[in-house]
Amino acid sequence: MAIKIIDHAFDPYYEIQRYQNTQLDHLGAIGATSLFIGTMRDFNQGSQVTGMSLEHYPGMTEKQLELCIEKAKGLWPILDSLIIHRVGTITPNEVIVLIAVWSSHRGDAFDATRYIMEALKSTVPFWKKECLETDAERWVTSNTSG
Amino acid sequence: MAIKIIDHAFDPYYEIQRYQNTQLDHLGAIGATSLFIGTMRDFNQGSQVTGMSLEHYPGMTEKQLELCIEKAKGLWPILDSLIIHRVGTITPNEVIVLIAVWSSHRGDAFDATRYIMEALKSTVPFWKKECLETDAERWVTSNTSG
Amino acid sequence: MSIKVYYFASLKEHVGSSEHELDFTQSLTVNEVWLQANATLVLPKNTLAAINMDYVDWDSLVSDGDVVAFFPPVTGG
Amino acid sequence: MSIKVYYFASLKEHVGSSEHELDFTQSLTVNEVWLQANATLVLPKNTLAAINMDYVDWDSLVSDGDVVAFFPPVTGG
Repeated sequence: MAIKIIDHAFDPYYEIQRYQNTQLDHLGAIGATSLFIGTMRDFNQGSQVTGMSLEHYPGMTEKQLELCIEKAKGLWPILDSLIIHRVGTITPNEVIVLIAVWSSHRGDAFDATRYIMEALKSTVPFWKKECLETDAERWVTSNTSG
Repeated sequence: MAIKIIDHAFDPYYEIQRYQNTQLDHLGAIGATSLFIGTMRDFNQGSQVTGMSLEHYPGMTEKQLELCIEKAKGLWPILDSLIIHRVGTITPNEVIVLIAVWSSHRGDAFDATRYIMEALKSTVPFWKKECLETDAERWVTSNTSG
Repeated sequence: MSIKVYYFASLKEHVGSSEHELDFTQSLTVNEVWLQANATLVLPKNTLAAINMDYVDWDSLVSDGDVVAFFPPVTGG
Repeated sequence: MSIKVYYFASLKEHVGSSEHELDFTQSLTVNEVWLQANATLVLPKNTLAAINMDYVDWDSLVSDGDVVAFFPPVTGG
């Protein structure tokens, strides 16, 4: 299990490969890997968006991410998981979040990945501020439902 | 949209990266990427499994995979998708199937990926024969529910 | 009329052949194609049928030049 | 007793500061901490509160050495 907060652009597939090659638990038992990758779009709520800054609460972020994983583990028999989340200045098409869940059976991996993503969006202290084409900035005030 | 049947081991992350770099549609609109990777376990139904051969019906396989994607597109606004499935001789820990779905919003990517996986397992003409530790072979007679 | 019949996986082993070519003088259903080709064999329950790579019911009619396939429940993914 | 108060995101801009240090002589709730620190400011609705990085209700009591944080609904992922 690993949690990473990264302040620069990252390639989610490189990160997953590295994790699988060096840290992954329970290899022979894994039948299902479910991944979710959230990417910054170039539009939101009707406006062109040119960039974003992502603030967080260091320490509480990691604590709440661990809680998301612990809760998922209590609900499904997952074998391993990895969460990586960006902070700092982000441009469109860059990855904001990667969630990976490994399990023996596919239903558990699907359920746990989605659960962790929804839990992250509602409980982990990250805040997005968008830069619009007009040079205006605006805080994103609430997450859309999943 | 792409469908590939491959008769040798492949790295799903390399394939996804290549697809994203050369073929992916609607880049700026993509907010969510959902991936499912099915891997061969070293046990099944209480037995140690040392290998597997995966037979398919060439032509019908592709036709039914396309149908899975078309049906998903009718249900959710997905922007692009990729399915890769192994055939031939497979050893434990190798990847059997990769499903990737790209969409603007996460719920659609999650739903469509899971739908395509369940549709694949119930309609696409692949058949698994397992090689057991005892050197016996056995056809897998039905898929587990997802 | 002439049709091709394919068998896959455990059904191929059960039939002992991967394909048959059949000629008929009258229209037949998928079920009748099975009986013509494999009259002496028990049909395993849950066997699926396709015409030209689309799933069909066992009472569907086959046409000249069709490819009929029989196979067990699929187990991919 | 002495506590730290942190503000994040739009609430940090609203308060005009990222942190306060406060000293009290008696026990206080989270709500009373907000009033002590920002008596003249409207509290934006939906503001969330944490003590020592765990979410808490506004009537939770703070203890000496606690870190209290106030912030708007989270929008990560």
